[in-house]
Amino acid sequence: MSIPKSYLSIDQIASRIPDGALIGVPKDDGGVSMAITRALIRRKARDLRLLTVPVSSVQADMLIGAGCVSKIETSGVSLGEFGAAPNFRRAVEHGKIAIHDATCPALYAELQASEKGVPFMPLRGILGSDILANRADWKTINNPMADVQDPIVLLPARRPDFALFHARYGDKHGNIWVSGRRECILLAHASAQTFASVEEIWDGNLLEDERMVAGTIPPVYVSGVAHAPKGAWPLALSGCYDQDGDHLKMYVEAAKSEEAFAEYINSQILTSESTA
Amino acid sequence: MSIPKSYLSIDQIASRIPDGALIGVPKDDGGVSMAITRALIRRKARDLRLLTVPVSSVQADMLIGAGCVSKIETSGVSLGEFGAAPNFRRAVEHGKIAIHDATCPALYAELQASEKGVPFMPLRGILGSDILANRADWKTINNPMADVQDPIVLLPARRPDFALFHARYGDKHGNIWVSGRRECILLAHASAQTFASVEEIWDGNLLEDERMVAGTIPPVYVSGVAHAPKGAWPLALSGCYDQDGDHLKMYVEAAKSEEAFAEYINSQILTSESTA
Amino acid sequence: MLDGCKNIAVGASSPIPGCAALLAQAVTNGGTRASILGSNKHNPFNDGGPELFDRAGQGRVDAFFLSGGQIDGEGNINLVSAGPYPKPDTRFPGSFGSSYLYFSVPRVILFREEHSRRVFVEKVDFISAPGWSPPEVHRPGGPHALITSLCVFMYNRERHRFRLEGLLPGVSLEEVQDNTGFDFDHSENIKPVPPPEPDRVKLLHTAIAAEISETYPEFAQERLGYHD
Amino acid sequence: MLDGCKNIAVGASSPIPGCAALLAQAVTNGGTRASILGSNKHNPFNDGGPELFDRAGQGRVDAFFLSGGQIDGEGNINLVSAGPYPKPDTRFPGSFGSSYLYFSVPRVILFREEHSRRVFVEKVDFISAPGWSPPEVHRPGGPHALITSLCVFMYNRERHRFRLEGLLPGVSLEEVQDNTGFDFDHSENIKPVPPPEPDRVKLLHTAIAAEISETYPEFAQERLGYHD
Repeated sequence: MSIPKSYLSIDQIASRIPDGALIGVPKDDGGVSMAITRALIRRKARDLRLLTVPVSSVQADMLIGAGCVSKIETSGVSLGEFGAAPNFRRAVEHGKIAIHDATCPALYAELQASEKGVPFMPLRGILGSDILANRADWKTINNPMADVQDPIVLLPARRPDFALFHARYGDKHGNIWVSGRRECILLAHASAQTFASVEEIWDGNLLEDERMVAGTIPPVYVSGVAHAPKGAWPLALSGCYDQDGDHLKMYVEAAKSEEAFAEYINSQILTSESTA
Repeated sequence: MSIPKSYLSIDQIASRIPDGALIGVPKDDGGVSMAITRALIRRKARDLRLLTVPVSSVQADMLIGAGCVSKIETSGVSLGEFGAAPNFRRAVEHGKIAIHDATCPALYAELQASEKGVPFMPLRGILGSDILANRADWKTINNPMADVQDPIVLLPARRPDFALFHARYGDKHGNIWVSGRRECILLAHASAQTFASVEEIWDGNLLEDERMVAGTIPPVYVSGVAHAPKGAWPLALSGCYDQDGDHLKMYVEAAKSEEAFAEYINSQILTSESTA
Repeated sequence: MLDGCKNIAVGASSPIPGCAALLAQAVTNGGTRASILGSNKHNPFNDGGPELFDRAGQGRVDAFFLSGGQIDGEGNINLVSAGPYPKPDTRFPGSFGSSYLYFSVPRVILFREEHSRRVFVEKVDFISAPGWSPPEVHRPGGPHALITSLCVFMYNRERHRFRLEGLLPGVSLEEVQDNTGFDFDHSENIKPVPPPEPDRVKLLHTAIAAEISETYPEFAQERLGYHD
Repeated sequence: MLDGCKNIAVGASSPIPGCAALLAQAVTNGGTRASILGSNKHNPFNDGGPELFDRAGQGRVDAFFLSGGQIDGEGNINLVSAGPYPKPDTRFPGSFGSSYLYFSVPRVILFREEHSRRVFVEKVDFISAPGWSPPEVHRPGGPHALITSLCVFMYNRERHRFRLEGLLPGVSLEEVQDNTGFDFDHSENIKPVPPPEPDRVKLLHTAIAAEISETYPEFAQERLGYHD
């Protein structure tokens, strides 16, 4: 399949995401666009506000380490089996980025409120936590449906400026396909605009194939698509390739010092075309 | 494909749905199990409470005409191009069934609250309508996120005893596949139990096929499956067959009088094995 | 009337509005996108039933068509019943999504062919959705126009009243007044509604008829003379 | 400890609890269902990220494992940071779903191998999720047990305190007390934790190791000696 004419390049997408934007990104098994992430670092993006849906790994850590991020709302940043996220940890400990700690279902609820166009969503739990104590934007009310005392937390709708992820397929009609990754569908619905990189081009119309339709995001939500084979590398793309454990180990080591990480950025991203 | 051993018959499913149950059913292009509907009429089910998701056509009309229904919560019952739903209309005009009038997104919101295990969901609109005026279970509050006056309606979680629908595929692992019919997925998640008839048996595991997984409902939600080819007839099943317009025309004519409808029930359902 | 609308959605049981939306899509070369509920081909709502309402709630739907068993002069619509509720004289199908979409879609076009005092009443017996709301109610949407077999009314949101905008060929102001149960505004010289251009009529009976027949086969055959 | 649980879910970065859940599934012949986040094969959450939380909110998840950078004697857990918030001495990854699941899953098993006063503190620096809640708070869930490399504590929901239930082979009460920063209940004669039956150990190093290696390849290789 040839690349559809309407497609952008990875760097064109990065150039359409302005400094200061609120960007929603999926968790590391959900289709992370590391290709666009690297392009954002190449264009020296600044003051990005990250919303992780609901957690992140190397993507958030790399953007933070490269100085692209001023604020993050997250339920967690970790490299899982490969250990803590060194840049994230250092930036928070040194007070270099603002952090809004959250919990996974609260981030989903904030996006679901945006998806539905309602001002808030209720959520059980959280009461008595320091998560709640540090969130002036989360409100506790008494459940209006209850006759007794029954406190419950309301989360406000949160609408990212951009949803950013890597999808398995795109077609020439502007559809993208994310299989069962509903967090990507939710993120696309909830955001003002969606940019995606895609692994492969689908020959045909994804909306017209009854087996693909349930995992498809139609063009009404999508502002731009780029073709990026291996676009989730060094993370996995379900059904296509596993994570690159050797690279991630090397990444974590490099990220442990600012000097080594600067060298990683330089050798792996700024001067390397192959990882585009 | 042979029928999996764990499968039930249509009549076994009907026997497991007791009189008085609250039953959630999808709209007429969403995979309606007319096969189970006819089995419920054969077993002379009584006092069923129907929740249409969010509207219904021949299914609700037929169950009402056969005397199976005592109450309905719905946004609309109509045979669309074929005209009004005669049994529904007659039963409401004669006060024979209780009716809770709703509006489509409110019914979805009630189910979404149940799906999420929260006591309510907010919804814009509805204010000033007689829909709201007649629903003591819907509450208007002032939006706690707003600094100004901003009334908004809260809908309570509604958990059907049974979700009932017809799916395109079932597999021997207990999975069922509904393609992009998210109202069926929502209904299964929101209900205490789900019974489904399936058009065809899928050879393999629907959860292990990346193209099928997004439209699949796993067995944790499903209490029983029956194989029922043409199980949506005379309604359409997307991708399989169109609605049977001649039959629906005949149905509407028959339903216009109680006598003719009794004859329809007798000839088409009670004494007809072929439509099982 | 649909000029500048990027996304038009059409609800259940609405073949004529469906044709209008498809026609708008055809003449704008896709600049306007028509979404027909119940259609597989013209239904970009691939994420199940809730998606239309979610999208409307976000402001992603610019125009929608609604109708009513009764419609009154303030733009209140009744899709539920005539006579006392809940045991009425005549039961209609129900409110469908109207109680919500009338609030969320900026340009709601009311469409009802039958122009009679039975339909256009002074005050509806049941408000499925009100024509207007007090200022504290969040309401980006509401009625824009009312199209009947006799005329076109435009809705004035400040005055909560219809204004007769155009008459169909051969129809007089008196005929509209005689058949309308509510009071409405009008100027001295009411313009006739211009007949559709011949190429659009042709388009309607050919390409549009073929498209709408996927969702409304009976309608395409009986009203547009379409046979596939 | 997982007896009678129909559905056990295991969160991110939890290889040992993952093995425990898979073992429970194996020895009950599927009567217990293990859901491992991040696994394709053992992940019946096919409807995206929100599904685990929705299902837990409905009461469809019977048991879950959580851990903590700090855990205190009331069962409060801290997954956020040690030292002042938000600019701490040591930042941990974050609370993940704990602030919610600790309330909604009936049997939450806390698991932390490192048994030290650094981890088991008198009072956590940041409450990701509280061990208990006042009676007006809707809370079907909460801590059930705490498993460490030295011992097993059970949680008493009335007293909001842990009780030392069993010691691992070679571990004394004094050793536990020396390494625990909070006060806990215990009887005079604390039972030893029985070693796992040999057939289960074998199962762990063969079939379970193979299954967990899909999600945690490094762990399966280094801790269970698994090579595929």
